[in-house]
This record gives sequence, structure tokens and C-alpha cells, in this order.
Amino acid sequence: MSEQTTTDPALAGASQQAERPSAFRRVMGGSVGRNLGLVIALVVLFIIGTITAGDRFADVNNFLTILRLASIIGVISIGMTFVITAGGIDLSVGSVMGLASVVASLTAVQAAATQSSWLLMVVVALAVGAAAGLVNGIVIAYGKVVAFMATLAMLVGARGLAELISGRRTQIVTNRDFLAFTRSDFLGVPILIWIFALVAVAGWFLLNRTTFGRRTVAIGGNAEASRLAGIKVKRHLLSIYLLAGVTSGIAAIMMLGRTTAGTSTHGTLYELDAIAAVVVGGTLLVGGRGTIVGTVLGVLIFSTLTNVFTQNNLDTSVQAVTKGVIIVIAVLLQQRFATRGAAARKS
Amino acid sequence: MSEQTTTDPALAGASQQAERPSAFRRVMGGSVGRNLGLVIALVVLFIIGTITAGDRFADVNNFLTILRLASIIGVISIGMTFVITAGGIDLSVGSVMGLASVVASLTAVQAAATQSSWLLMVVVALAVGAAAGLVNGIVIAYGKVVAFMATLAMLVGARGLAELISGRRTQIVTNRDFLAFTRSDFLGVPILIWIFALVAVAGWFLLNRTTFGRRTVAIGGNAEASRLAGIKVKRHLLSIYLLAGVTSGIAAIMMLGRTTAGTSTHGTLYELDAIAAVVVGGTLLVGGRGTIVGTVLGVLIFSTLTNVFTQNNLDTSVQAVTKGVIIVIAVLLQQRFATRGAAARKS
Amino acid sequence: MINDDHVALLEVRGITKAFAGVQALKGVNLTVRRGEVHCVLGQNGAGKSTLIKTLSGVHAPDAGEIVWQGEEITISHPIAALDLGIATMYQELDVVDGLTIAENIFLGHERSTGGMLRVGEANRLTRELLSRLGHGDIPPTTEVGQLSAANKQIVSMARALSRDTKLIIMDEPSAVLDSGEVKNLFRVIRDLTAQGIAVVYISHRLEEIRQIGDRISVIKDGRSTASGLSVADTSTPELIRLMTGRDVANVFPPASPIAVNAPVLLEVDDLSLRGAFSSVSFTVRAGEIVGLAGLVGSGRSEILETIFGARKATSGTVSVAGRTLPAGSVDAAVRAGMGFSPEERKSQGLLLDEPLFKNVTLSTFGRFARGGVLNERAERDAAREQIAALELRPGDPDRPARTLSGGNQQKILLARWLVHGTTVLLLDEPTRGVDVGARAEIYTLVRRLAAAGTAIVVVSSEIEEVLGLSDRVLVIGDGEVLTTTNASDIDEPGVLDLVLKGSAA
Amino acid sequence: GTESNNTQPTNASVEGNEATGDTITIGFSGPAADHGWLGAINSAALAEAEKYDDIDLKVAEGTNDANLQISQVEGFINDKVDAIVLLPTDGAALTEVAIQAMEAGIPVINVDREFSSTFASRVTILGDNYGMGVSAGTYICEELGDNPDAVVAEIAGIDSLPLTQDRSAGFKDALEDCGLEVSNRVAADFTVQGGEAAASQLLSAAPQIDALWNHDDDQGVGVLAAIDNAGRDEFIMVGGAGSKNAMDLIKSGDSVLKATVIYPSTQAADGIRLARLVVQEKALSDLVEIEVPNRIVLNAPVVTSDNVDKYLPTAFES
Ligand SMILES: Nc1ncnc2c1ncn2[C@@H]1O[C@H](COP(=O)(O)OP(=O)(O)OP(=O)(O)O)[C@@H](O)[C@H]1O
Ligand SMILES: Nc1ncnc2c1ncn2[C@@H]1O[C@H](COP(=O)(O)OP(=O)(O)OP(=O)(O)O)[C@@H](O)[C@H]1O
Ligand SMILES: [Mg+2]
Ligand SMILES: [Mg+2]
Repeated sequence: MSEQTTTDPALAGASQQAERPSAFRRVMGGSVGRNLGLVIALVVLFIIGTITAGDRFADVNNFLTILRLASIIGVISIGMTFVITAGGIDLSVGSVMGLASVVASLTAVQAAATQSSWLLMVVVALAVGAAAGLVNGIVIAYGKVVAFMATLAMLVGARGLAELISGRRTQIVTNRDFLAFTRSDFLGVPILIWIFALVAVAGWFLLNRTTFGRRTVAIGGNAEASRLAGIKVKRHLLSIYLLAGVTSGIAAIMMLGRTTAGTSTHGTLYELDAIAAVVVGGTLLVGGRGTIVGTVLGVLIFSTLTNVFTQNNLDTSVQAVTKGVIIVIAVLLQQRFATRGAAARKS
Repeated sequence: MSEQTTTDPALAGASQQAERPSAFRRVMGGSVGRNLGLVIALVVLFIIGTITAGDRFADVNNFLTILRLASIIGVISIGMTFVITAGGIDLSVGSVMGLASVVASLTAVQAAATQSSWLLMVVVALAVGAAAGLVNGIVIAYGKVVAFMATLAMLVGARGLAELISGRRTQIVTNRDFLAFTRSDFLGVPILIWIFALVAVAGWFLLNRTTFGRRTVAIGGNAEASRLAGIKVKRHLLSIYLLAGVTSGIAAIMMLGRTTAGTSTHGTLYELDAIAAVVVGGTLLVGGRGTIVGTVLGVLIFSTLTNVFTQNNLDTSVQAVTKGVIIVIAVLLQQRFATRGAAARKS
Repeated sequence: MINDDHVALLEVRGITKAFAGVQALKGVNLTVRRGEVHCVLGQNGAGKSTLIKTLSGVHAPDAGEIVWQGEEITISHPIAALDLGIATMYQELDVVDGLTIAENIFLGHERSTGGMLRVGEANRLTRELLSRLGHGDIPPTTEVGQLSAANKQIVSMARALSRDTKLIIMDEPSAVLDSGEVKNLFRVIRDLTAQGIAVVYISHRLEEIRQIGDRISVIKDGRSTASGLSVADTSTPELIRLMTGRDVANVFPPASPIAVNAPVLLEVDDLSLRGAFSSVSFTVRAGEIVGLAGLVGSGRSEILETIFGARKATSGTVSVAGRTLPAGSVDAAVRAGMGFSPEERKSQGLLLDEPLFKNVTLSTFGRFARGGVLNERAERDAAREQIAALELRPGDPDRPARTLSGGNQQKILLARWLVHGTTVLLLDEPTRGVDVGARAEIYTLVRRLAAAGTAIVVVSSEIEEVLGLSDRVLVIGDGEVLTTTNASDIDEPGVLDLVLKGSAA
Repeated sequence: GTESNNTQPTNASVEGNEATGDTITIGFSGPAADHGWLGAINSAALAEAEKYDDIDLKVAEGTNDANLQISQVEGFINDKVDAIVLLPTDGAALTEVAIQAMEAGIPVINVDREFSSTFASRVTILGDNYGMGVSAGTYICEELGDNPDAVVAEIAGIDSLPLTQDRSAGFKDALEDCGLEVSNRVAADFTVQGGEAAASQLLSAAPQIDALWNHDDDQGVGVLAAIDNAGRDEFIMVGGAGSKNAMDLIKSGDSVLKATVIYPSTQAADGIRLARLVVQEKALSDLVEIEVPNRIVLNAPVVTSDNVDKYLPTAFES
């Protein structure tokens, strides 16, 4: 019943003050808070691993094994993070990696590399990855084919091409220098892990500290607004798929080193592993938000999980069922912690 | 087309006349026009098939072969059309089909079916599909786990469960009545094709002529607006994943009939085939627009393609490369014809 | 008008609502009687939309009571509100683009038998509803995605009417409408109130309140500062003081004379876009403001978008400072010094989940970078400067754009081009949804920019605004330039005359 | 080894080998059990390990990713298992890590798919893929030998596997010897559904067939379903691998399946046994040789209705 007429201008200033976030909230709202769910998941996995498998699990060599396993899919996932952040998807990463491994380990390439430098194999792998990424980018950005389909086509096509080129044979890497490099250690840590770390750090910097990253987030958030703000959306999309292709090329080099063989079957289903790691990490599948730290944590969670399973001698089928449940839990954890503080926007 | 503001009631009628689309435009703007690109693609494939393989291709039995091949993935694709139209995705369709085929062909189930009725196997397959769909729906709609991850988890989990239950054995279907039904003909056309036709027609009706369909499109187009309009969005999403689960169950029954065996490997990679068919068909991957006719055409294009390849005894790798190119062309064709007339909104 | 003073239709007491970090409502009271038009006023971000969302079941209030026809209730879901008879037209267009008009209108309460749609009936009813709204000419089977913002608003309106309602809440329905449409809207509202239906009406255009409102409630910073004032007894300056806590002169700043030798910065020559407009030619000199007046759907937005290169012209050229721009290239336009604030800020302008400052620097972040490496501190500083200049609220540069009120979101777009420092600025509906205070600020700002030598083109559906702000006016009708004249040589009826004659011809 | 007589070759007897020795840990890793034969390989290996009280078997998740399998073997090396039985997804790709294991003093038993270096394994036990093709081809030649125009079709397994190529090469070579060639060839994926899909397309492409070789009996379930569905029976079909299901059909004689070529699914089980012998320093009981041999290649016999009873007990339930 109260219909008072009240005017109090004094309140206007006060409310502004109250709205500045506290230091604690700022930290929690930052990358730590966003990734807290993942860190918890990882810690829980480590605890489970240590309890169930004891010293065998909590051992430096075992950690290196986990990291080595993570490194190849990790590099691919960094590229995938950019693609997904920009609102796209790349299903071809695994098969492009296979193709690059095949081309780089061709007898002719290896012969040329022996005569010149092992770096030739590196260059070839990167070039193949870049070329495939370029094709993806052109078809998606300029041909306007939806990314899912364009890269699905590339997935099928690149695998076929790899089979044609290799004659479906596994090509053995014989170049000593190449193997010496890719299988070497640095400060007691395998070079593959260093490469992953390097790519992750570079990716983090690129995404968070450069105009390239800003454009990526902007396009994923609202492509039309970005275009109207003067961003060259098509060219940027092209360069993002190119980037993903290059990470596939890097992964191919790592795979060649790790398996000493190039084959068209390398990288089968890596696209799903990479997407899973990226999304579990907290990058939005619809684009507009991406986190490299989250992706790295996502990759580590999956490879630690595999390791814990193996340590405990779990039946493959039981593993699969458990993995299904754990994926859901990980996503839930990640989502709960990421939105906490950002509150429920919708009731 | 300008919407003039006329408060003059006399003018209102006149302009109504003018804006009524001509019969031709109505047809072209309708499902025929939208699917013209696909029809052209299919016709071209038929021409190529007839030229390269002659009578062997253009033969009723061969067409039935194509349709039989299309029927199982077709049923799954109808369910997938609903999911994608509603803005979701279901990666688990193939492995749920595998799980349903395994459970329905368990020795115990078959024994019970022999004592009662072969329909028991049908009921079991449908129930398993529905249950898996229900779990997907709950996790996605109420757990708010992004659909890609939730159904990826189900993909992994259901496959593992199927392996556990079957002990990784291929279970042969021995129930005579079940086989007699699933392998029977009606009017000279195999029952599997009838089932596909039935599911497609029902799906078309459901999507285009019922409130369920309207709400599916609305939720995919704008979930928030749908909620504001009083739609129970969560419940509807749940029922859509349930529907997809049921189509996987139907597909499992068909698969059991077609292969006379239930195994955990049934349906491997069917999710990609189904998504490809749906998207090539013109359903928007972001939701809000779905077409059953397009999906059916998409499925037919892929199975005809496989058939033409086989008729010409093409090498698997060449097939893969060609398929990659054809996917891109099909999507391009579909997009061009679908947007024609809707004019270029953006440069 | 039915008056039932004893039992109010709706009574809201002490509603509070907090979002993360913002207390949006701190205690709001509202009493709505049957058959009245109750206006809710407040600055951008005052909490008007939040208030109505607690009434329509979108947000659950943290505290307070809602009494509906004498009974205390809770509204937990939009369905509950609809069932009570509360229909809402939201500020953000809440239609589904992929569905037809009829399907949108009956979404959630489809005409059906056993789940099967009765399409014919829905279309017929839709045609009736549209006719009632004065738009019988729009086919009910048109896809809503094809409609202009104004027509989408009509669909929203028809949807509210399609239900059996006792109260219709309209959150800034007139923001996207032109004067003809607004008149039409008022006719419908009077129709409704005559049937005893109450209307809660939100608008930033105070003259509309005078025309249609019965009583007024004012919200300031999430608190009621006035409830149930009678429109007739409250003066406009008093309302403004209740809203803003200060006095605002609601007049257009005087135009400063343009130097005779001012260079032509923008030259549009014979520009056409098939299906939208043809043969548009005009020039804008440094310091000049050119306005495009016309009815909704006349193609003004398309003209701006085509000048900016967001659409590719079918023929004609656009030159900035004498250099012809390539057709259909936004980034060439931006590089040449052009800026564009689009009409639909959400879909065309903002990164809703990104912090405010990144939205402000969206077209300039490269400038704050060295060797591709961003300097967020500099960006934040630049944004903060504009936030202060435009009185953007809340002013935290790290707050996501989504959490700002509509009017403040509009200011972000202006801030973007202010940071950019354009020589040619295209503004499409720059004051849509902006409150009186901010509106005056924006006018001053636009004038100041012009005085500093910027060439400005303004599109607004408020003819008064176009005339008041511009030096020169182009009257557009049906994609053609009907007249070009000095703003001082024409008045609002004159423009409407021209336009109606033009479209009748 | 605690056996005092381990240098006495003549004492290597079945009983001696069966006697419980020191408990040893064996790591086993194979490809994903995504089709019947590989499933049988796995279960046979597990069952074999169960039989021995002195074997502690660690099974790694089956995978088709060389990267993951390498890390599993690395895990075994970290854990210092006593032996590794490895069925590699790709022989060449697992060679290096196998060498690492060998260098760490862990004997590696290579099953089915061969490493690219002889230093990578202590024992290699293989089925004979090329031999399989030859057996199938030879059998078909015998059956159709007098008809030079006969249409021979082939349904291969996963085309990108070297073993598939070896089988096809053997088949082609054997057919050539009697003047025949493969006129229609499709590849499936070792699964029932793949077999069915490939076969139905093949049957439609080849209206008249005289003989058909299907590489794998598990995918054969689907192939037979397709044949049945198409109502075709004008040809003879030969299977591969030797599932119980296939042998039952051969025995009953009322389907087109007349023969199958065995590709033992007990290789990994053999591998487990061999690993135990190697670690416990025992010898193969029927050899005079005092150590387990380096390389064992299994035979690929043809099973027909004449000899099916002999092979049925070794058939795998797919
Ligand atoms: N979902 C949300 N999350 C966080 N804060 C919000 C959210 N929605 C609104 N707010 C905040 O609540 C306050 C009130 O916003 P509201 O939209 O109700 O204002 P309004 O009065 O409708 O303004 P306008 O006239 O600009 O539409 C603002 O400070 C706004 O930033
Ligand atoms: N995306 C679109 N697709 C199809 N037609 C459109 C689209 N956008 C606008 N139109 C049509 O183009 C014409 C001009 O619309 P536009 O919005 O540019 O007019 P306007 O004069 O700017 O009016 P408003 O004040 O509504 O912005 C209208 O008839 C409208 O229906
Ligand atoms: Mg508002
Ligand atoms: Mg406009």
C-alpha cells in the first residue's frame, strides 16, 4: 500500500565503491579459480594413483612416462584450443598428423635429409601440416563450409592420401640425427616434454598477450561484431586453421621420434582426445573463451587417468565405463568452479 | 520487399495480395528448393554410376542394396536430426546401438524370447536405447554438461559396457522368428527399408507438424526465448535425447537382423556418418533449422557413393580422398542452393 | 477505464535482487491497478528490466513480496507468470529467428490437437492479431529472421496479445519503432486498457509517458524513489530529478557553424544495393552532421552498412577524404578512418562475455600493442577515460558487457569509436534505449566531435532527434532519397508528409 | 632360475615345465580388442596366465595408438616386470621401446606383428599371414582349377594393416599359379557390420562369383548374413582365422562356407607361456635345444569338412 515518494541522491556514489572486486575475488576469478576444479581432479587422480599403485605410481620415471604420453596429444590440443576458441572445430588434426608423418618419413625425404640435414624432415612435416591447415582455412573462411564438415572431409581425405603415399606401409625412420634429437634428454627431461612445454607457453602467450589471441577470442565471441570493428575475420580464421595444421606438423615430428616410424594410422581418433582435453579444460565449445592452462590440465588428466588404470591392471572394458563417468565428473567439476562467483545468470 | 507502414486498412489487403508468393516461388522456397543442391548431387552420382558401372548399377536389386545399406544409418540420422536441430549433438548413437544389439542378443534374452515371443528382443533393444538416451538427456539438460562431452562419455562408456556384457564375443542371433521378420520382404522391398521409410515419415511428421517439432526448432534457434515463451526447455531436451536413444535401439534391431549377430563393435563411427548425413542434408549444426528430407537425401548420397565406389572396384585410399572432396562439394552445393533467394545478407 | 482502488491487480513490496557483485534491486515497490498504464522510469541500469524479470518468472527475487489480485505468490518460472496472466515483451528481442511469425506467436501454447499443429488456424489468428496491430499486410508465414527489428517488436507484441492476459509488461517497446509505429502502439494500448488489461510501460522517451501513461513509478539505483505518481500532476523536470538526482536540460546543443573551407570527408556517390536502396548520393564535410530520416524499414540501416562496407554495394562509390574505398571491405573503411556504431548492439556490436574495456578497444587494441604484444594496462586506461566521459555505469572496466544495462551497452559502442578517433562516424540509432541524462550527454558528445572536425552521419527513428542533431537531413523513403535539406528548413510533420507521400506514390 | 637342472636339456619335460617356479610378473599389451579375433587373443592370454600360479599378469589397456602403447611399455619398464608380451599395433612403431626394454634386461615376446629389428625381442611368435593367403588361394585353385574364367572375389580386413597386405599378396600369388586372379576386392574392418556392408556392396557389384575369400571369420558373420540376404549360393567361400562359429558351419555343410584358413588366436597365450619359460630359464619340452627358440612361425592350415573335427577344439569363440 505504500506509495511514498522518496528521493535520495546520496546513494549514487556509495554503490560504485562497493562494486570493486576484492583481491581474493580477483585471484579466484582469474585463471586459478577457473581451473580449480581441474586441479582438484588432477590431485584426486594423483592421490588415487599413489594409494592404489604406491611407489610405482609416485615415481619420477612414471611421471615422465605420463608426460611423454601427454606431450604429443598436448601439442595438438594447443592448436585445437585456438580453433575452438575462435568458434570453430578441427576434426582433421589426427589424420593430418598421420599424413605429415608419412611424407616426412618417405624414403626420398629421408635420403635428402641424410645428405643435407635432419632438419629437412622437420621442415617437411611442418610444411605438410601447414598446407593441410591452409586448405581447411580456405574452405572454411572463404568457401564458407561449416568447419565440422570441412575438417571431416580433410580427416577422411588426408588419411586416404597418407595411405596412397605410403602404400600403406609403415616407413621406418633411419636418419640418425633426427632420432638423436627427438629422443634426446635435456636436464634429465625428454625433449618431447620440452617441446610440449614450449608450445604450451608459446600458445598461452599468443592467446593471452597478443593481438592474435585477442582477435581469436573476439571472433569466437561475436564474429559479426568483430568484422564491424574492422577485424579481418576471414584472414584470421585462415591463420587459425593454419596454426592448427602446424601443431599437427609438430606432433608428427614428435610421433616420428617416439615411434621411429611414419604411418597413415598415426593419430587415429586424436581429434576426439584433443577436443575432449580442450573442453574439459574449460574452453567453450561455442567459442569466445579459451584457456591454454585448462587445456594442459585437461591433457594431463586424461594421460594420468590412463596411467592409473594401467598401474591398477584394470580390465579394458571397465576402464572404458569408468572413463565415461570420469569425463562427466570432470566437466561438471570444471563447470561448477568456473561459474562459481560468476553466479547463476539464469535461474 | 518493403514493409510499409500503412494505417490505411484499404491498403492492407492490397499489399497482402502482392506479397503472396507465386506458386513457383513457393515450391522453390519450400523443401524442394532447399534440397535442390542435394537432389542434383544425387542425380549426378546416379549418372556417374550408370556410366561407369552400367547395368550392374542401374538395377533394381542394386538400388535395394543401396537402400538397405542406407537404412540403418538412416534411422540413426533421423534421431540425430532432432538432436542437432535442437542445438545439441549426440556422439553416442553408434555405441548405444552396439550396446542395445549386445543386450538384445544375450543368450538369456534370446532364450526368453524363444519361450515367449521374438518381440521381446525388440522391446529389450528399444529399452536399452531409451535408457541410454535418458541418461544422456539427464546429464545434458539437468546436469548442464555440454552435449559434446556428455555423449562422448556415453560413447566410451556404452562401448565398454557392451564389451563387458558380451565378454567381447560376437553373439549369434538364433531366434528364428526374429530373423524371419527382420529379413522378410514386403511388396518386394526388404522390411529394413520399410522401417527406414516409416521412421523417416514419422520423423518428418513429428518435426514439421507437431508441437514437439516446433519446440525442437525453437529451442535450437533460441533456447532462452523458448524458455521465456513458457516451454519446459529441460524436459524437452531430455525427450530429444531419449528419442535419439530410441532410434539407436531401432537401428540395433535392424542391425541384428541384417548381420544376424550382436556385438560391441556394431555402430563404430556411426556418429560421424550420421552427423555428416544430417549436416550435408542442410540441418544447421548450430541448431534452429532441421530437415528430415535433407537428412534422407544426405544418407542416400553417402550410401550411393559407397556403392558407386565398390561397383568400380576403387582402391580404399582413393575412395577416401574422393570422399573428402565430395563432402566439401556436397556441403557447398547444399549451402548455395539453400541460401539462394534468401539473398546475400553479408557481403 | 475501470478503477478498482481497493484491490490492486499487482503489488510489489521491497523486492531485492543481487547478481554477482551487483545489487540490481535494493527495495522496489510497485502497485499496478486494473486497466491502467503504469510507467516505470529510471536511468540506464536503474533496475527496470530486472524488476520486470522478477515479475515474469525469469529471475527469482532475493527478498520482497509479490501480491497478485490480493494474494501473495511466488513466480518461479515463465510458465507461472503466463498462467497468471502476465505477458511480457522483453527489452532484448526474444523471438526465434528460424520460426515463422505465427509459430513465434503461438510458441509454448501452440494451436494443436493431440500434439498435432493446426497450422491454418494459427495463421488465421496471427493474421487477425497482426491486423489488430495495424500490420495485416505481413504474411503470418514469414520467417521472423527476415524481419526488421521493428517488425520483430510487432511480433513480440502480437505474442503478448495472443494470450489471455491481465497484465502486459512492455520493456522499451518503442525503442525500435518510428513515430507512426508508436502511435499505432498507443492505439493498441488504449484498446487493451479499455478492456481492463493493465500495462506496465517502460520507456526513456518522456513525451511518450505524457501521452499514454496514467501513473508513474521511478527507480533509481535499484530503489524506488517514487511510486504511483499521477502523470498529470508531475512535471517533467521533477521526473528527471527523481530519476537522476539532478537537473538535465533536455535540449539539443547548438550547432556550431561549419567552416566554409571545411573539406569534404565523406562522399557517397550514386550508391545502390539491390533490393534495399538505390542511387544515394551525398557528401559530409568536416564538422558536419548529416541525418537520415525516414520510417522503419526504409533502408537507412542498409545505407549506413553499405557505406561502411559491411554490405557490398551493387553500384556506386564511397570516398573518404577524396580516396575511393573498395566496395564491401570493412577493414579498408576502418583504416580510412571510418567508424560505425550498428543498430543491433548485441548481435552486431558486443562481445557480451568479454570485459567492458576489451569491448571498448575492439577496433583499436592493435594500437596499444607493440610487435603484436598487447598492453592491457594502456587499453584499460583508454577505456576508463571514455567510461568516465560517457558516465558508463557500472564503471568497472573488467565487468563483462553482458551484465550492463541496455543503455550502457549502447555507450560502449560509442566509446569504441571515440577511442578510435574516427574522421567519419556513422551512427545507427545512437540513443536507442538510452536514458534522458545519457541522451543529453550523447548529443553533446556528438556535437563536440563534429566541432572537432569529424564528419558524422546519424540515423534515428526519432525524427525530432534527427532534426535536432543534424545540420543537414536526407529524408529516405523506400530506399530512395526523397529530399535533402537543411535541418532548420523542415519540421517533423514535414518529414512525415514527405515520407507518406513517397511511399504512397 | 632356481631349477638346478636348467642346463640339462634332456630334462626339459612337460611336467618339469608345468611345475610351479618363482612367481614372475609379465606385462601384456595388445591392440584394442575391437574385433573378435583380437578379443579371443586377449581372453586366451588371460586364461593362460590364470592357469599358472607363478604368473602375475599385468594387462594394459588395449589401444590402436602407438603413442599410448609405447607409454604402456615404458610403464612396464619402470615397474621392472620380468617379461613383456607385446602384440604391437604397429611392429615398426613399437620397435624402439621394445629395444629399450630388452636393454633394461626385460625379455620381450613379440606376438603376431613383427618388429623391425631383431634386437627388439627375445622370442617372436607369428601367424603366417602370407601363408594364409597362399593356403586360401591354393584351396580355391584346387576347387576351381579347371575353370580359367572363374570369378574370384576377396573381402579383406583393414586395408592399412601390413598383415592384410601380406594376406592379399599370398592369395594373389597362389591364384596366379593356377592362372586365376582376383576380379573383385573390397576391404572391411574386421567387424561384423563392416563385413556385412562390404559384402552386400560386393555381391551387388559382382553378379556371378565362383569363389570368395574372406580374410576374417568374425567379419564373416556379417559377410554370410549379406550372402544369405542376397540369396546367393553359386560360389564357395573360404574364411580366415578359424572361429568356432565358422567351423560349425563348415561341419554342417549347409552354407557357402566350405573352408577356413587358421590364423591361431592362441598366439598371445603362447607368448605368455614362452615368457614364463624364458624368465624361468626353461626350455621347450619337445626340443633338444636348451633354450626357447628366437622365432616361431605358426602354420596356416586349411580347415574343411574333412578335418574340421580335429581343429574344432582350438577354435575361438568370437
Ligand atoms: N545477468 C546479470 N548479471 C549481472 N548483473 C546484471 C545482470 N542483469 C542486469 N545486471 C545489472 O543490474 C542492474 C540493473 O539492470 P537492468 O537491466 O535492470 O537496468 P534497466 O533499468 O533495465 O536499464 P536500461 O534502461 O538500460 O535497460 C545493472 O547494474 C546491470 O548491470
Ligand atoms: N537480414 C535481413 N534479411 C532480409 N531482409 C532484411 C534484413 N534486414 C533488413 N531487411 C529488410 O530491409 C528493409 C530495410 O530495413 P532496415 O532495417 O535497414 O531499415 P531502416 O530504415 O534502417 O529501419 P530500422 O529503423 O528498422 O533500422 C526492411 O524491409 C527489412 O525488412
Ligand atoms: Mg532495461
Ligand atoms: Mg535501421
